[in-house]
Amino acid sequence: MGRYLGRKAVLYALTFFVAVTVNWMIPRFMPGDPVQSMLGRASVSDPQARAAMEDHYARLFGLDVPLWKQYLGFWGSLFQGDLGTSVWLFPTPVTEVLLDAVPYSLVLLLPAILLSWVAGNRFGAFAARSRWLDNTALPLSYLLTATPYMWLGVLLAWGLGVVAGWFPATGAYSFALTPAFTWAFLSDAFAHWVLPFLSLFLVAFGGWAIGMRNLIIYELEADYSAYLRALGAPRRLVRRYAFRNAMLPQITGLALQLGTIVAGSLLTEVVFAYPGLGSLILEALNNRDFFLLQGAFLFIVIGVLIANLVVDVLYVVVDPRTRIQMQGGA
Amino acid sequence: MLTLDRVSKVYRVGTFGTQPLNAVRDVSLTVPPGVVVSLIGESGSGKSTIGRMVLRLTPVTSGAIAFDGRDVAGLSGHRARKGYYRHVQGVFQDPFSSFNPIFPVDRVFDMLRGAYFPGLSDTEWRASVRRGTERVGLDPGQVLGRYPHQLSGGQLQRLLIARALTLDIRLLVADEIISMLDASTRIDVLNLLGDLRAEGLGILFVTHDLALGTYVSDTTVILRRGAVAEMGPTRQVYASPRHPYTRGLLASVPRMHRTWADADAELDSAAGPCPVHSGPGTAGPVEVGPDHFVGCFSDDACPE
Amino acid sequence: MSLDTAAASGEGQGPSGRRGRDDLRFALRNPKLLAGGTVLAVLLLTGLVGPAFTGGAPNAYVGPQYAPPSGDHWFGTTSFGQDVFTQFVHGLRATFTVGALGGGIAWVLGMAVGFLGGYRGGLLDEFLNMLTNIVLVLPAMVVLIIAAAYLEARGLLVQSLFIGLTTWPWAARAIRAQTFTLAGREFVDLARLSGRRPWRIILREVAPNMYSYLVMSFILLFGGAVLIAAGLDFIGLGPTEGVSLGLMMHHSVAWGALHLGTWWWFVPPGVGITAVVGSLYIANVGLDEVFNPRLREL
Amino acid sequence: MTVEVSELRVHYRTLRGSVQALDGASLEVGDGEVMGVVGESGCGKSTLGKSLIRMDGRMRHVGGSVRLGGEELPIADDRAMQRFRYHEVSLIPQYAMSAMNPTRRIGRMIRELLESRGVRYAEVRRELERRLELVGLGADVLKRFPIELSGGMKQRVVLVLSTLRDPSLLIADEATSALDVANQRAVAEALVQFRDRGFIGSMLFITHDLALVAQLADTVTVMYAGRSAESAPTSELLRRPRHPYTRMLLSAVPEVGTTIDESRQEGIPGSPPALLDPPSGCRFKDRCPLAFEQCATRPPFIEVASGHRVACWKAE
Amino acid sequence: GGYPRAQTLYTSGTQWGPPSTWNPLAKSQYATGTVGYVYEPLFLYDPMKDEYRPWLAEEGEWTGEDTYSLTLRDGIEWSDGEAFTAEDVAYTVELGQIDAVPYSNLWDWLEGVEVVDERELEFTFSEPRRQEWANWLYNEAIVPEHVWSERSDGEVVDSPNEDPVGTGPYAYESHGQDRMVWAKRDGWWATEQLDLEVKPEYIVDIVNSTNDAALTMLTQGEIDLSNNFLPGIDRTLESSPEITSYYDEPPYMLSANTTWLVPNTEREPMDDPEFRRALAHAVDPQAIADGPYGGIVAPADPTGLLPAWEQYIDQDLVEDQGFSHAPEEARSILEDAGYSENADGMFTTPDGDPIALELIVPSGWTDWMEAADIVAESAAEAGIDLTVEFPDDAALQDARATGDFDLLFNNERQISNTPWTYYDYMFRLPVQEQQTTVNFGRYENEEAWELTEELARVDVEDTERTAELTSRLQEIHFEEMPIIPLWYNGLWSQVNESVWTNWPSDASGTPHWFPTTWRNYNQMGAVLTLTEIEPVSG
Ligand SMILES: Nc1ncnc2c1ncn2[C@@H]1O[C@H](COP(=O)(O)OP(=O)(O)OP(=O)(O)O)[C@@H](O)[C@H]1O
Ligand SMILES: Nc1ncnc2c1ncn2[C@@H]1O[C@H](COP(=O)(O)OP(=O)(O)OP(=O)(O)O)[C@@H](O)[C@H]1O
Ligand SMILES: [Mg+2]
Ligand SMILES: [Mg+2]
Repeated sequence: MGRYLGRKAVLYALTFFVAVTVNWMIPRFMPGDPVQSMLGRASVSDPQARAAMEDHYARLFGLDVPLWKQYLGFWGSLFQGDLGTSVWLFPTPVTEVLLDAVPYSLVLLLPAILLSWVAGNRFGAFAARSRWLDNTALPLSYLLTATPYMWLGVLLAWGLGVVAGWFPATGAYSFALTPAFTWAFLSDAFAHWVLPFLSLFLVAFGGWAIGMRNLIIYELEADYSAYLRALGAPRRLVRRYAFRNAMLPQITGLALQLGTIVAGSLLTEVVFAYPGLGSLILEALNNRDFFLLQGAFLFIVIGVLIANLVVDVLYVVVDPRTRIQMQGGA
Repeated sequence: MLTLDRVSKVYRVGTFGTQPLNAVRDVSLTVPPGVVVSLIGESGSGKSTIGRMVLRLTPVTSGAIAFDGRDVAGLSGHRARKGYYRHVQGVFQDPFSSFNPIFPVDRVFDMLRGAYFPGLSDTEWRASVRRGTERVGLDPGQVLGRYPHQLSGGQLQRLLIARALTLDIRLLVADEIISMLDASTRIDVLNLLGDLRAEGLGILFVTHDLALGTYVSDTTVILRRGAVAEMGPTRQVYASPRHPYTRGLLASVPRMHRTWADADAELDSAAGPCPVHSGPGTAGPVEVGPDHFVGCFSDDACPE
Repeated sequence: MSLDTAAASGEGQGPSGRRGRDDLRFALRNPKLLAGGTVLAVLLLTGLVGPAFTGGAPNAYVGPQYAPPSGDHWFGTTSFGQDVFTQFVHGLRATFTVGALGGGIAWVLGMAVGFLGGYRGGLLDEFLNMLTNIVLVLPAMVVLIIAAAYLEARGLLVQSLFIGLTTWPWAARAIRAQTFTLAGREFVDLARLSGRRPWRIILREVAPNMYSYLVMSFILLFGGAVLIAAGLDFIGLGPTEGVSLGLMMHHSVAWGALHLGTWWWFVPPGVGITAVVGSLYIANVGLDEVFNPRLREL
Repeated sequence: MTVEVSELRVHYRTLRGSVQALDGASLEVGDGEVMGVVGESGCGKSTLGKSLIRMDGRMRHVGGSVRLGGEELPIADDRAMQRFRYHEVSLIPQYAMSAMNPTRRIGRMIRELLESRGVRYAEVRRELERRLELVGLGADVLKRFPIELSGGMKQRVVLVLSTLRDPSLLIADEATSALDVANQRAVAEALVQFRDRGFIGSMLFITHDLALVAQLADTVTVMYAGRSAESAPTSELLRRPRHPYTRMLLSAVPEVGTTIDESRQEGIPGSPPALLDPPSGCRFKDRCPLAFEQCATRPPFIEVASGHRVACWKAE
Repeated sequence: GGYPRAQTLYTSGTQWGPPSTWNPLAKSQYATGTVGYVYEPLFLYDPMKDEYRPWLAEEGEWTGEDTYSLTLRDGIEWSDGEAFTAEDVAYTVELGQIDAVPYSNLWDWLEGVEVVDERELEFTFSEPRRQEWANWLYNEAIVPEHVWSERSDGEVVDSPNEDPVGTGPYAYESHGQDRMVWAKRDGWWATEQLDLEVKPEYIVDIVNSTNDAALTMLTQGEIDLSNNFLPGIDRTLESSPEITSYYDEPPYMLSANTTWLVPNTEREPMDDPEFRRALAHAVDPQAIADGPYGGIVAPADPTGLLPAWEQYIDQDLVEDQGFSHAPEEARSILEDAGYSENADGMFTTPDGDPIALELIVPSGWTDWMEAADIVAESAAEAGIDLTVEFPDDAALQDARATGDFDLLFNNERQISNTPWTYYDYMFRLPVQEQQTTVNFGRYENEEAWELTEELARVDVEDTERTAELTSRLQEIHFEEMPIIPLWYNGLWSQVNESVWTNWPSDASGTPHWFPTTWRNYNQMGAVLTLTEIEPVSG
C-alpha cells in the first residue's frame, strides 16, 4: 500500500512539476504584457508619466530579470505560498484573491460532484433494472451528458430565472444582505445557489448514470452474480453486490472526471455570475492578469491532484483487490 | 541441435520492476533432431517461459541457448532472426487465440509468404500451402479460406503445425498445444507430432498432463518452480521416479484403471534421500542412472 | 461520460462469434444506433450542404433585428439582424470540423501512445504511461483556457490542435490496455515468429482486432472535442473569426438574449451541440451493444 | 434422493435459430450416488447442469422432465425453482476462481447469502467451520477476501459453501478442471468424502476427463450432441463400453506410461454435428464406423444390462 | 445586518473585479467612488455648463504669467477628525515627484509649490500649461498628509490604503467578492457649507460579471443605476417605463468619448492624406449606430469633438470641409489623387500596386467587431479593399504600440475640460518606438503639435483663443485626416426608478449632472447626482 501510494505520489509530484512549468511558460512565451494591460485602464494619458509607471510595475512584478531567474524565483515563492500579486486586483496578493473566491466554487462544486455521483449511480443502477426504464432513462442521460454545461445553465437561467422568476439568475447572494448566519441570508444564498448547482448537477448526473448502468450490467453478468443466483440468492442481494462492485470503477471515474467537472463549473459560474474561480479566471484572462491566472490554474491543479490522491487512497481502502495485491499477496 | 546451458530467467515485477521473480533457474537440456523432449510441471513452473526463450520471444537473463552451436540470443537484426525462425517455430496452447479472429485462417500462411517466399508465384504458393495442409491430415478445401471460429480446435492446431512445416523447420516448440483440445482430437495431434518426430523433427513439448507427456516423448523434464526436478528418458522417469515431487505428481494423476489409493501405495515404496545432498553436493541435478538426472529435493525433503 | 465504462465494456471481444456479418445484422436492428446515426447524418448533411443553400455570409445583416422565427428567417434573427439559421448551419459545420479535427488529433495521438506503450512495454511504456497520467490529471479545459487566452490568432485549426493535444490521454490509456492484452495473444507471437516487423504487427494484427473499440474512442473524443470547443467559444476564447455554435451562444448571452427573451438566438446552438454530441453518444451505445455480445440481449 | 432426468430438451435462443443443446438427455442417479457426465466439448453437459438449477435468459425448456425424489422440478419456472435452489439442488461451478464477490470477505458473503435464503448464520457457523476443516481450511479463511486464496482453496471454499445446506443433488460442473493434479485430487476426494458423510445426496460430476470420472464416480453417463449415449456403472462402462462413441472415446485416452511407439491410439474422425440444425436420427452416425440404414431413425436409450443403458441400434 | 432597500443605492458598471484598493493614486484599480465619495478634488468641472465649481478649494487664480494661487475652504475636516490644510494639498502635489505616481509629468512644467498659510498656496510654473493645470486641479484627489507621509515612495503608489481617510460624504463600510459598500458619513463639509446632502445611506456598487447579468439585475430592480454597456437596452427603454436614461429617445445616452478609425500613417497608402480623406468619406457611421448599436450611439461630428465641446466646433469649416458617408465622393477623391480602379472596381495606388488593408479589432469586442464589418463593407463600396481581423486584445495592443497595423479603432480619450486632451491625442509628438497612449497612427505634423502645445497654455477662461486654436486644428484635421471620427460612445447610463427617482435627464426640472459612477466622472460632478436623487418611498 505504501509503495502504491508512493508511486502515485511520485506521479502527482511530477504532474505538479509539469503543471507549474507549463503554467509558468505559457504567459511568458505568448503575446501580451500584463503591465501594459494594467496601465491600459489607468487613464494616464501622458506618455512619459506612463513610461515611468511601466518601469515601476515591471520591477514590482519581477519581470525585469532574466527568464531563468524568474522561473527559479517562481518556484521559490511558490513554496512560500506566494503566488505573486494580482495585476488586475493590484495590490492584492493572488493567494488572497483566490482564497476569497474558492469558497464559492467549493460550495458549488462539492455538492454537485458528490450528489451527482451518488444520485447518478443510484439512478443508473435503477435504470439497468428493466428494459423499458433502460430505453427511456438511458437516452435521456446521454442527452444530459451531451449538453454543454453553460447552455444548460443558460436555459435554466432563462426558464427558471428570467421567465418563471423562481430563482435569482445571478450572483451568490442578494446585494441587500451581508453574509451572516441568519436564516434570511442562508435561504437567500441557497436560492442563488440552486440554478448553478442544478446545471452542474444535471450534466454530471447523466454521465454517472450511464457509467453505472453499463458497469452494473457488466457486474450482473459476472461469475459471482451467476453463482449467487444459482444458489437462489434474491435479486436484491445480487444487485447490491453488483452495485457495490460497480461503484469501484466509478470511484476512479470520479477522479478522472474531476477536471471536466471543474471546467464545467467555471463555465457555469460565468453564466450565473457566481463569484467563484470561474468568474475569476475569466476576468483574469480579460485583464491579462497572468499571476492570477497562474495562481488559479495551480489552485485547480492542486485541488484536482489532492482529490485524485484522496480518491486513490479511498480506492485502496474500499477495493480489497488493490490492497491485497499491493501487500504482495496472491 | 538445441542446447540450453544453465538458462535462467528473472522477470522484474512490482513497482518499477523492483521485485525479481525467478521463473526459470539454471535449466540445462538438449533437444537433438528426431527427439521429443517434454517439459512437464504445474502451472507457473516456467515451462512456457523456456519455450518463449527458445523462440526468442523473451530474452534470456543468464545462461545460453544455442541452436546448432550458434548462440540464439546473439542473433541481432531482423535478418538473423528471420533466418532463425526459418528453422525453429512454435505452436501455442490456445488454437483460437493463435489466429487473428477477424481474418481467414490462411493468413497465418500468408504472413510467412511475405517474409520468406517473396519470389513464389501465386500458384506455387497455393500449392505449397495445400501440401502443408495435407501433410497434417487436413482437407485443404475444407479448411482454407475459412474463419478460425468455423474450425475446430484440433483443425486449428494442425493448421498451425502445417504453417510451421511450410518452412524447413528442424525444431518445433509445442507449448501445451493439446490442453485445450477434446480427448478425441488430442490424440490425433499427438499422433501427428509422433509422425513428425519420425521424420527427424526435434520437438520441445510443453505440457502439464503427465499422461500425454509420456505418449510421445523420448525425454521427460519435470520442472518445479523453474528448476529441473527430474530429467531422464521418459520410460525411466515414469517407471522409477526418484524426486518426491515427481512421485507426488504421478500419484495424483487420475488413471482410468488404477485408483489414487493404489497409486499412493505403489509409489511410496520407491522413496530415498535427496541425491544432491546425499551425493556430491553440487548445485545442479545429479545423475542417478543413465541420462537420468534428479535435482535437489529442495524445501520439503531437503535441508539445503 | 464515463470512460472506464467504455474500457470495461470494450474488452469483451472474444475470438468467438461470427463477427462481421453478425455485427451488421445487429447494427441494423439496433434502435439506438439507428436513431443516433440518423440524427447525426441529418445534422452532418445540414452542416455540409446547408451553407450552400442559405447563401450569404453567416454574419451578414440580412433582416430586421430581433425577429422571431418565421418563414423568412426560420430560426429568427439576432439583435443585429443576422439570420440565426444561416449562422446555425455554418456553426454546425464548424462544430463538425472541430470534432473531427480535435477528436482526430487526439485519436491519432492516443493510438500512437497507446499502441507503442502497450506493444513495446518496458521502460518506454513506463515513460509513456507517466506522460499519459500527467496529462490525464491536468484539467484539459483549464489548460486550454490558459493557452487559448494567450494565443494571438485563434482559429478552428489551432483550437482543434490544442484540444487534440490535451484530450488524448484517456484514449491512450484505454488503447494501451487493449493493446497490452492483444499483444499477449498468441497470434501476435505467431506474427513475430513469421518475421514481421513491430509496426506491421501493430497495424495489421493488433489494431484490426480493436476496430470497434477504436471507433468508439473516436466517437467519444469527437464528442469531447465538440463540448470543449463550445466551452472555450462560450467564454470568448473561440475562433476569432467565423461562426461556431459556441460563439453563437457567447454572442447571444453577451448581447442580452437571455434577458430580452430572444430565445431563438441561444436555443438552437445549444440544441445543435447537444444533438450532435448526444446522438454520437447514443449511437456509441448502439455500437457498443452491437460489438459487445454481453450487452446484446439485455 | 434419486434424480431422474428423462428426455430433457433445452434449447438456446439465438438470432440464427435455436441451438438444440440438450435434445433428449436422460439419466438416473440413485440416492447417494455420484454420476460422472462426460462427452466432447459442446455436447450439452453444462447445459444439463444449468437446466437442473437455473436456466439463464436464453435457455428454453422445450420438453422432458426432471424429478427429484419423485417430485417434479419446475425447471422452467424460475420463481418456483427458487425454493429448491441451494437447499435441494446446489452447484459447484467451473468458475470457482471468480465465483465469490471479490470485494466481500468470504465469511460475510456467506452470511449474507445464507440470511437472504432465510438461514441464520449463527446456527450454521459451527458446521461451516467444521466442514472447512474437513477440506483442510482454517476458520480464518472466512475473514479473508477471495483474492487472498489460491485457486485450490477457493475451489474448496466454494465446495463447502455450496453444500452447506446438505443438498439432495449437487451439480459439479468441471469443478476441478482449472486445478493442477494435486489440487484436483484433493477436491475430488473431498467431494467423495462429503457424499460419504451424507452432506450431499446425489451428485452429477460433469467433466471431460474420463480418468477422473473413473476415480470417483459410481456411474457414468456419456453424452453426445445433446443426448445421452450411454449410461452405466463406472467399472462396467470402462470395461464393457457398448456404444461405439464410448468405445472410441476411451481408446483415444492414453494411459500414463503408454507411448506412441508401443500402442498408437486413434481419435474419433470428424467432429460433432452443429446443434443449430442437427441431423435426424442417430447423431453419431456420420462418424460411426458401424452406421447403417437404421441409424436414420433415432435409437432409443434402452437398458441393455442392469443399470446399463445405451442409445445405439448396434448395441446388444 | 442588511442594507434597507429604500435607503440604499445599487450601482454597477465601473468595478470589474473585487475591490482591491482604495488608493486614489491607483487610477486603474481603485474601488468605485474612492475618488468622489471619499477623496475629493479641489474643483469639480461641470462639462454640461463648462464650468469649474470650487470644491475643496474656495478659489484659484493666475496671479502672474507663471504663478497660480489657491485658496482652500475653511472648516473642512478629514474623516478622522484632523483638519484639512494647505499642507495636504502641497503634499499631494509633491507626490508627483515620485515616478510611479500617475501625474508625475506635472513636475515637468511645475516648478514649485509653496504653502502660504493654512489655507493658501502658491504655485510657480516653469511652463504655464493652464489648460492642463485646470485639468489637474479637478481631476486629482487630495490625500491627507498626516496619514500618507508615513508611507514609503513605493507604498504611496502600491498600498491598497485599506482604511481610506477622506473628506467626502461616504466612508468605507465593507466589501466582498462582488460588491463594494459605502456608508454615508456624518459631518461632510458640503452639507454645512453648500447645503448639499447625499441621499443614499448606503451605496452598494456591484462588481460586474457580465453586462448580461447587469441587464437582468437592472430590470429586476436589483440595480438602480447601471453604467454598463447594455446592448439592446433601447428595447428595454422603450418597453419598461421604470427604466430610463438621460434622453428618452435615441441615442438615449450622453456621449462620453469618440471612436475613431485610426490609419497607420507610416504605411502606404495611409501615408497619403488624400487617401485618408477618401477613407473618411467611405465609412458609414450611421449604419454602425443603427446596426450593432441599435441607435444607442450617435454618429460623430466630422471633427470628432464631443457634444460637450460643441462651442469649439467650427461649423463653417465643417460645412465646408467636413465629410459624410459618400462613396462617390471617396472615389472621386481617389481618382483625383491618381489612384486608379482595377478590373474588379478596386483602387490601386498611383504606382499601380494593389491596395489591401486590414482593420484590426480585439476579438470578443462584439460591438466593435460588428462595426468593423460595416466599415469593411462601406470601404468596399468605395473601391477600397479592406478586410477585418480580430486578433486577441493583447496582440492588438502590441501591434498598436509598435505601429504594426494598417487600421484600427480607438477611443482612448474621454470627455474633459478642454479639447486640448483631444488634440493632444491626435497630434502628440515626438512619435516614439512605442506609442502607448496617444497618436497610434504615428502622424507627424510639427505645426499641429505646436498649436496643441499652445492650446495647453491658454487660460481656460479664454474661450476665444481656445476656439481660434481649435478651429485651426480642425482645419488641419480635415486636411490631413490623421484619425477619422466615427461615432460617439455613450456615457452608458440607465436607471431603474422604482427605488430612487429624480435622476438626471435632459428634461427640465431634473438635475443635469452626469449620471455615472465611472472613474474620473465624479470629478465632473457625477457625485452631485447623489445629492439630487429622491427615494420613492420617502
Ligand atoms: N511477462 C511476464 N512478466 C512477469 N512474470 C511472468 C511473465 N510471464 C510469466 N511470468 C511468471 O513466470 C512464472 C513462470 O511462468 P510460465 O508461463 O513460464 O509458467 P508455465 O509453467 O508455462 O505455467 P502454465 O502452466 O500456467 O502455462 C510464473 O510465475 C509467471 O507468473
Ligand atoms: N448462450 C448460448 N447461446 C447459444 N448457444 C449456446 C449457448 N451456450 C451454449 N451453447 C451451445 O450449446 C451447446 C452445448 O453447450 P454446453 O456448454 O452445454 O457444452 P459442454 O458440454 O458443457 O461443453 P464444454 O465441455 O466445452 O464445457 C454447444 O453447442 C454450445 O455452442
Ligand atoms: Mg504456460
Ligand atoms: Mg461446459
